[in-house]
Amino acid sequence: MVIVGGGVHGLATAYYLARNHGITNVAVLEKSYIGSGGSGRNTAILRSNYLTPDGVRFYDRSLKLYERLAAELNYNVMFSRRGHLTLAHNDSSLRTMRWRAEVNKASGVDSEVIGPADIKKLVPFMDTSERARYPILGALYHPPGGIIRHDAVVWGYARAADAMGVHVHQDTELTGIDVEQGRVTGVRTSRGSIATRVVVNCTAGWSTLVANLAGVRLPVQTFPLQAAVTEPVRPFLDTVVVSGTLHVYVSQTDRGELVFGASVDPFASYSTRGTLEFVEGLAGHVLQLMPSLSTLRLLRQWAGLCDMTPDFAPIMGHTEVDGFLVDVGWGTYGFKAGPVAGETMAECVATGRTPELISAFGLRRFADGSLVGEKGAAAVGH
Amino acid sequence: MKRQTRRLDRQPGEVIDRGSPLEFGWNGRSYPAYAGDTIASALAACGERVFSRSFKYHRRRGLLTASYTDPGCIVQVGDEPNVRGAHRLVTPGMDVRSQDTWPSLAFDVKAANELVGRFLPAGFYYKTFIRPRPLWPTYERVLRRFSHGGVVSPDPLSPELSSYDKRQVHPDVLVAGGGPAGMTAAVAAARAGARVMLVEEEHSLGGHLRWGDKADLAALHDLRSLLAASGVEVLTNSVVFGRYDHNHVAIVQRGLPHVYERLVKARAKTLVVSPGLIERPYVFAGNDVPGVMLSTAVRRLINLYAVKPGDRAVVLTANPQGDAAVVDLERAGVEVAHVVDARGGDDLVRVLGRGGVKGVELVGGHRIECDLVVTAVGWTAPLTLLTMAGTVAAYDSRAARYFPGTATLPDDVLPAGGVVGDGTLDELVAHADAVGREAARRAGSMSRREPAAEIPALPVDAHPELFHGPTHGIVDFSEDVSSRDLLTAVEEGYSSAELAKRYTTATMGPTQGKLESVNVVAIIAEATGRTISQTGTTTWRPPYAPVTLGALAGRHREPVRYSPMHPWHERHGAAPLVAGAWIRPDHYGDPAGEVLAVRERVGIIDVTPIGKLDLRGPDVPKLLNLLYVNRWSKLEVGRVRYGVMCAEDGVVLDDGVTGRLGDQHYLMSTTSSGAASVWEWVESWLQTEHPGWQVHVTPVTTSYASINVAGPRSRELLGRVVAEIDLTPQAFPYMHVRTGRVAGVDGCVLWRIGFTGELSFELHVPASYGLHVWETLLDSGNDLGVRAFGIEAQRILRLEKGHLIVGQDTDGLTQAFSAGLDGLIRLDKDDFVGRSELVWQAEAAAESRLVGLHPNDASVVPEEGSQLIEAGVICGRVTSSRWSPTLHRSICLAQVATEFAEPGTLVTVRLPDGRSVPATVTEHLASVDPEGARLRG
Amino acid sequence: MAETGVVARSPIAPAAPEIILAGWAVSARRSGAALTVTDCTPLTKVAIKAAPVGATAERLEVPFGRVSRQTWTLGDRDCSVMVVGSGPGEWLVLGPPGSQVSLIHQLSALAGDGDLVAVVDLSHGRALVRLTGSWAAEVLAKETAMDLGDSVCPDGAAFRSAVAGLAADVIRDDRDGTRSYLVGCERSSGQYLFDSLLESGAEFGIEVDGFVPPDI
Amino acid sequence: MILIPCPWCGSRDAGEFAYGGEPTPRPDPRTATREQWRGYLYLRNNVAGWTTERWYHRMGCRRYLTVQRNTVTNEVRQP
Ligand SMILES: Cc1cc2nc3c(=O)[nH]c(=O)nc-3n(C[C@H](O)[C@H](O)[C@H](O)COP(=O)(O)OP(=O)(O)OC[C@H]3O[C@@H](n4cnc5c(N)ncnc54)[C@H](O)[C@@H]3O)c2cc1C
Ligand SMILES: NC(=O)c1ccc[n+]([C@@H]2O[C@H](COP(=O)([O-])OP(=O)(O)OC[C@H]3O[C@@H](n4cnc5c(N)ncnc54)[C@H](O)[C@@H]3O)[C@@H](O)[C@H]2O)c1
Ligand SMILES: Cc1cc2nc3c(=O)[nH]c(=O)nc-3n(C[C@H](O)[C@H](O)[C@H](O)COP(=O)(O)O)c2cc1C
Ligand SMILES: [Zn+2]
Repeated sequence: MVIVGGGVHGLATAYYLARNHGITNVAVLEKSYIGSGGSGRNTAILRSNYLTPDGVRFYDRSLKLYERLAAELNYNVMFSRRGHLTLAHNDSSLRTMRWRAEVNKASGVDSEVIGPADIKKLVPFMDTSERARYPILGALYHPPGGIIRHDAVVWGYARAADAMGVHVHQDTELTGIDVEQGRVTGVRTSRGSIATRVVVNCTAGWSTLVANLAGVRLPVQTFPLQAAVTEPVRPFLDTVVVSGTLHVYVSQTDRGELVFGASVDPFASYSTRGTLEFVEGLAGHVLQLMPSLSTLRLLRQWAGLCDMTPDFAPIMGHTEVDGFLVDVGWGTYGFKAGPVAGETMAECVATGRTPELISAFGLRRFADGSLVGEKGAAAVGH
Repeated sequence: MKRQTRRLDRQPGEVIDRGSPLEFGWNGRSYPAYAGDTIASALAACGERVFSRSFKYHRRRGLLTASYTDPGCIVQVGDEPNVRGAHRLVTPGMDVRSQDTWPSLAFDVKAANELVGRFLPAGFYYKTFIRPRPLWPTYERVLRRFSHGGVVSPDPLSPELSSYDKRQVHPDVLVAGGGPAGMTAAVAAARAGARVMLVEEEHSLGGHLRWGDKADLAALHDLRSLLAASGVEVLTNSVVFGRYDHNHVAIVQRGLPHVYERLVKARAKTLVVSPGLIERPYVFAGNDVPGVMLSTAVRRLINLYAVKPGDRAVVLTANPQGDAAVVDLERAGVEVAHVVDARGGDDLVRVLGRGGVKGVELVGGHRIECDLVVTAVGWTAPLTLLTMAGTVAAYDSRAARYFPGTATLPDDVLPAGGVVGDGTLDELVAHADAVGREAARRAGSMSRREPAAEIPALPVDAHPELFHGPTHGIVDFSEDVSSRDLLTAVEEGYSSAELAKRYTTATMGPTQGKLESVNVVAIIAEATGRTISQTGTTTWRPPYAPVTLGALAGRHREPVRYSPMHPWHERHGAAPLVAGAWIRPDHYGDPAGEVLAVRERVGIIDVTPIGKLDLRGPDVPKLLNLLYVNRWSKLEVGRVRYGVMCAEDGVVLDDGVTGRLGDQHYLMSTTSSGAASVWEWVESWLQTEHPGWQVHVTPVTTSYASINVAGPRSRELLGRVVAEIDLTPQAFPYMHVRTGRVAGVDGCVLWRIGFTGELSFELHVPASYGLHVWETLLDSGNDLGVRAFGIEAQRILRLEKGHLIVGQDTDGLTQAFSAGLDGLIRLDKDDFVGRSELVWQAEAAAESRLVGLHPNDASVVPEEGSQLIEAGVICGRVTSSRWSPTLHRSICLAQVATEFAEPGTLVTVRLPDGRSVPATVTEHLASVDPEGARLRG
Repeated sequence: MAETGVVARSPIAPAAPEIILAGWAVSARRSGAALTVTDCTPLTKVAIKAAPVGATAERLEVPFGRVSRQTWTLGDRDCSVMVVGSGPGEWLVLGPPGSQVSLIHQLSALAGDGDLVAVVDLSHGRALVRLTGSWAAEVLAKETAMDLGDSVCPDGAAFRSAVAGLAADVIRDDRDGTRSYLVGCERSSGQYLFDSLLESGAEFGIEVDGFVPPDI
Repeated sequence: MILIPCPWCGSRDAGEFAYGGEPTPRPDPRTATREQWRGYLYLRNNVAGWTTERWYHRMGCRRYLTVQRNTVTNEVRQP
């Protein structure tokens, strides 16, 4: 079978197909280098404090898989459990934080709403004063959240899959999908054709282009999401901090640089060039949270492509074309889902059945009008 | 105090001002300097050679390039971390410290890392600390202590360090780089009539001419005079850090009197990119030992700063620049012990010495004692701005460097100078002159008939491909990545440039490839048996030079909005509530008292942020019918009606009342947060779906101060300030609108509505008189017990009344039936926005509903967001909850699964502290006056 | 209620000393600085909407993006009035304080036949600030991305764009050959706009100059 | 910041506009099937290349306008 996309989703799917189901006759096609998509560009935040019980269960499973991934792959993916703070600057986001905390607790996930004094203890640089333009009223604190070495995850899965016999083809672009009588029969690539009855689309920002090759339309729009790092400074920020109102999130890596992210660009595009207004807005917002960082220098900015769905939830499983499966719609939040998506997609491919854990995420839900409820917390992100 | 033992006699091109001596601090000791010195030149003049410790191994580092990109002299200046010591000018009293060295620069305990250096190869961390698993967090904590860089402090910065601003400019031609090429292009463009801005990163113009010979200095003098007469706006100590789409060019300007740094954003018609070339270090053993410098570094030190860089030098040269360095060194009195001419195949093997150069070993084992090793092995073209504009870097093996592939550049970007070729100064100037004229022509500032300037091709000199010697050395100085690390990466399969970069972190440090990227690619190419072209490069990305968050942010300001009554609120101790851009009174100290005042007497609240749209035209009813779920065709003049808007997916978008003021004149109100979006919503339906409809929409939200007068005595109060309007229930019933004079102010709109559930009147007063009317109401109602109430009291009042708040009691997926709006929705209308989905929702029956909820224990107020849980499954949540001062009990609204929505159903609320409490679904959403007798009174 | 006590207030707090002129509380401060900022909110502002091309547009004679100074008879006085082409099919008429009733009357009469015209008094809905001095463009260049150069924005030009993050109407209206701009925004953000201009003008020595009616 | 050519105001910073995306024709609500309606709600072409889209000049003339933009290069042109 063929998996399109050498990001964490494609590679994890290949890995679990081999490991859990003994299926190794798998080709992963990657048009560039592995991790060149969102998987190599994301801010590597892991958490499971979602809003819907479906979401919480799903991401919690992923976090559990991540926690033991290094040992399993024999590759240190440097999962760093830092604690994750989502700030609330107004009472409506505080209400959503409470809502999330309670749903999390009901599912056994550690989350709690904390006040400004506790926030200040966790992040001494934070301006928790009332005179801030957007005063901090509280935060959702999620101790299990953290960051990971994203590239290491990609490489670890690729090495392990490769060791079990999976073929990872870099610099190989999928250019066509042959469908006969509603069924996949093969694919064409920039380096030749492959006969196959199963194609799994794991191409995130490019997923509609690949789906179009199979004649499948996806409710996905591609938006750039930008990120940036500063020069390194001595450690001062342990926690991952997210502010939905200010559209910014920040963490400090073990190397000492701050990694920043924000919300997607204001208009759809396939450009990863990055914009000036992004870094301007980002800096303004970071300084509202931590005013004494004015002299810190931004070192690099970049962008990745995000496959946004109408309900901020992924699309996973079978499509109307037999043998054409999708694992897309990961938007701005899919890195953390890599392991569980790989595990469930592998099961889906291997058994032909849709695992319970992803039953809410089927493509049919849009035509059926049963969207996933994560949109309720849409402002919160990543 | 230290002495300037290595300061040379006056040099012809020196930039220091010997008439202005000063002192500054280095690691707590006082050092002399001259104005014009950089931190690095001043320290070097006093004989200092070590300025920092390296990233991984904490090896001592000295000057390498003596320019902004120097990785060896990154220092802490006061509260500012990571200052480029070879660029920043010293100022009197400046407090400079080396970064990240403990206990001192000379004795750094972390240098122990160097001893275990062989244990820190590429990918070290990925391969270790895996088992036993729980150890990684411990190692990580240790590792983080070894991270690099300066320190930031949580304390507020000094005022000088915290003032930034922005400026937007519109030059016809923007020139990035003020060497001979840039200066010439700028002059040529200006002479052709263009508005020109020239930006130079260094503190003065001239590029490499500044540290050149007599002829260079003479040429520079001429260029400066031409420029001075040209009307070009020149920014020095400023760097172009990005060229974004549509020629939006970002510059950070420093050294200004009023602000620390300024972000200059240029919308350039054409951009000339003339950044010159950056000299490339050579990779061989010991190439990072203090005392190993590039030829441009020694030339800069001698010619610009009159600093003698060493006493005895060995020079490796492959080009005229290296030869010129030999001449400069000799003139400065440095003994040139040996010149290794790479053009003849000679090479250096290794540097001897650890903390400083003690000698070099040549091919064949021959050793020479020296304290300075100079290399001149070639150039890197800084292509960031050009690749941002779309060019693909093309490697030319004959010249041993990359060039911009000009075919891929857009018309509005033109390269000039060293990035595109070599040649004599005259050739360079002729080329840049043509580029400047062409840039002006393309900017449209020349007459249209002017033909395109013929841009002569610059010659490209042959240069040997020299990247590394016979030994391994440091490739990325800021990241401490060696050529051996790159080989390891390739061996382990990380063999593309992009993967090897990420695996080793080469090019990921503060120099971002400006010094090391060509060497990285060359070494990978060699290791993989590919050519450099086949290997490709890593991606150049902005910013070209690091830029402070302060400069990017500018002055931190975001629009705020105040109501006309704001001064009163402030005077009366209102607790501010930030609601989007609005700053509103949350309460005046006693929300429960404010509630009771409304229930028992009369209160007034400032509701100015409520969105208001003035709608005029014959087709307004069609518009209302389309946008609201209820029916609007028969609204009579003088009446108002409540309406709810849905999106096309049936999700509740906004609500409000709309009143008919005249035959073709309506006033629509929206939620406060929906004011802007509803206006756009209305315009979009009018402009894109129904352009033929005759409606004019004018937003008048802040034209009016809006005041809600609520409570059983509100009529009485209003009666005292209204003259011509008959307020009796018969003349002015519930859900009607009147216009007239209030407190002497004409043009007021009054509507009788009741969000609070009380008899109430909403006044919309021409905003300039808002404060007057507000104060008049309070004065006139003193004896009635009138009181101002805030948002919090209003929230309680509306909750008692069971009125929903869109976005709180509904969320991003709540369709209208789930919001309990059954009575309002008119599916029998032909069409309205969202109707189709609501038809289907009605057929399927809503999955959840909004209900009233009373905890059985009246004293428990479950926090908003608390979940309803039955048999371990979540079946709803509390959307609103408060203590009701009116009923002396807790009251809630909740979204619950339809099977639990029947009045009287007992549900379980899980409180945040883990307790479960029973609660009962109430008959109505309203807990107070469900029949509405009070508000109709 | 004693109606004499009715005073109109701008959203911009008047710099001391405060006096009442033409029914408005304004600043009595006078500045001779080379760069000044004045709260002109008391001016009457009436918006007209009509078809971008049509009888009304023809009668108003001012195209979008341009300003015309005219003398209109309001009540029994000849008054200086500024007609601004503020949008496609949208005009803003500025008149002396308190002239809205007659302005609305005149403008309604101007409506072309068959044209749906809306005349809306925005006097209290908009804040209006004047920035005068040779550095005025430099100050505005900190706040707006618009090209303020003479070729794009000469005297008598008007545009609507983002200024200090607000949607603002900008009118270039030089005074005796000195650069001057009128900047209008939603009333509620008036103080914010005023403060922004003061801050941005600080390096040029900006000062507050009080409003003197009927100054237009 | 890219520039959006407003037919009324000229080229302006994209930040002055609200992005409206690909316009999708509204099906006749009386006859549309669920499938069609939800296609209208959720499906876009998401082209990598030239596309036609709607923008609203929020900070300027307050007009909805149509622009062609290349979603890869961000070049824009009037339709
Ligand atoms: C800046 C940024 C920050 C983010 N932050 C976070 C975060 O903190 N936490 C989080 O959980 N998520 C985050 N995300 C989202 C996350 O990165 C993605 O959801 C995730 O990486 C998707 O992984 P993937 O494997 O599905 O896709 P990708 O990693 O994008 O891989 C898709 C691959 O498909 C390849 N491809 C495309 N078309 C073809 C073709 N025709 N033939 C062959 N190959 C093809 C591409 O080259 C690409 O490598 C962020 C994203 C970005 C851009
Ligand atoms: N660079 C040298 O040391 C050197 C030495 C001898 C001869 N040459 C020759 O001289 C010619 C180079 O002349 P030139 O005018 O092209 O280059 P230059 O090196 O003389 O001047 C380029 C200037 O651009 C500045 N600059 C670079 N990037 C910038 C940015 N993003 N923003 C602001 N300023 C920036 C640099 O500080 C430098 O002053 C070439 O032909 C080269 O072979 C160069
Ligand atoms: C979590 C994270 C941390 C990063 N840290 C750095 C860094 O310290 N230095 C650096 O140059 N780039 C850093 N990058 C950015 C990468 O160099 C690169 O820009 C990004 O992967 C996108 O690839 P591209 O720029 O090649 O398109 C980081 C990226 C991520 C995702
Ligand atoms: Zn416009």
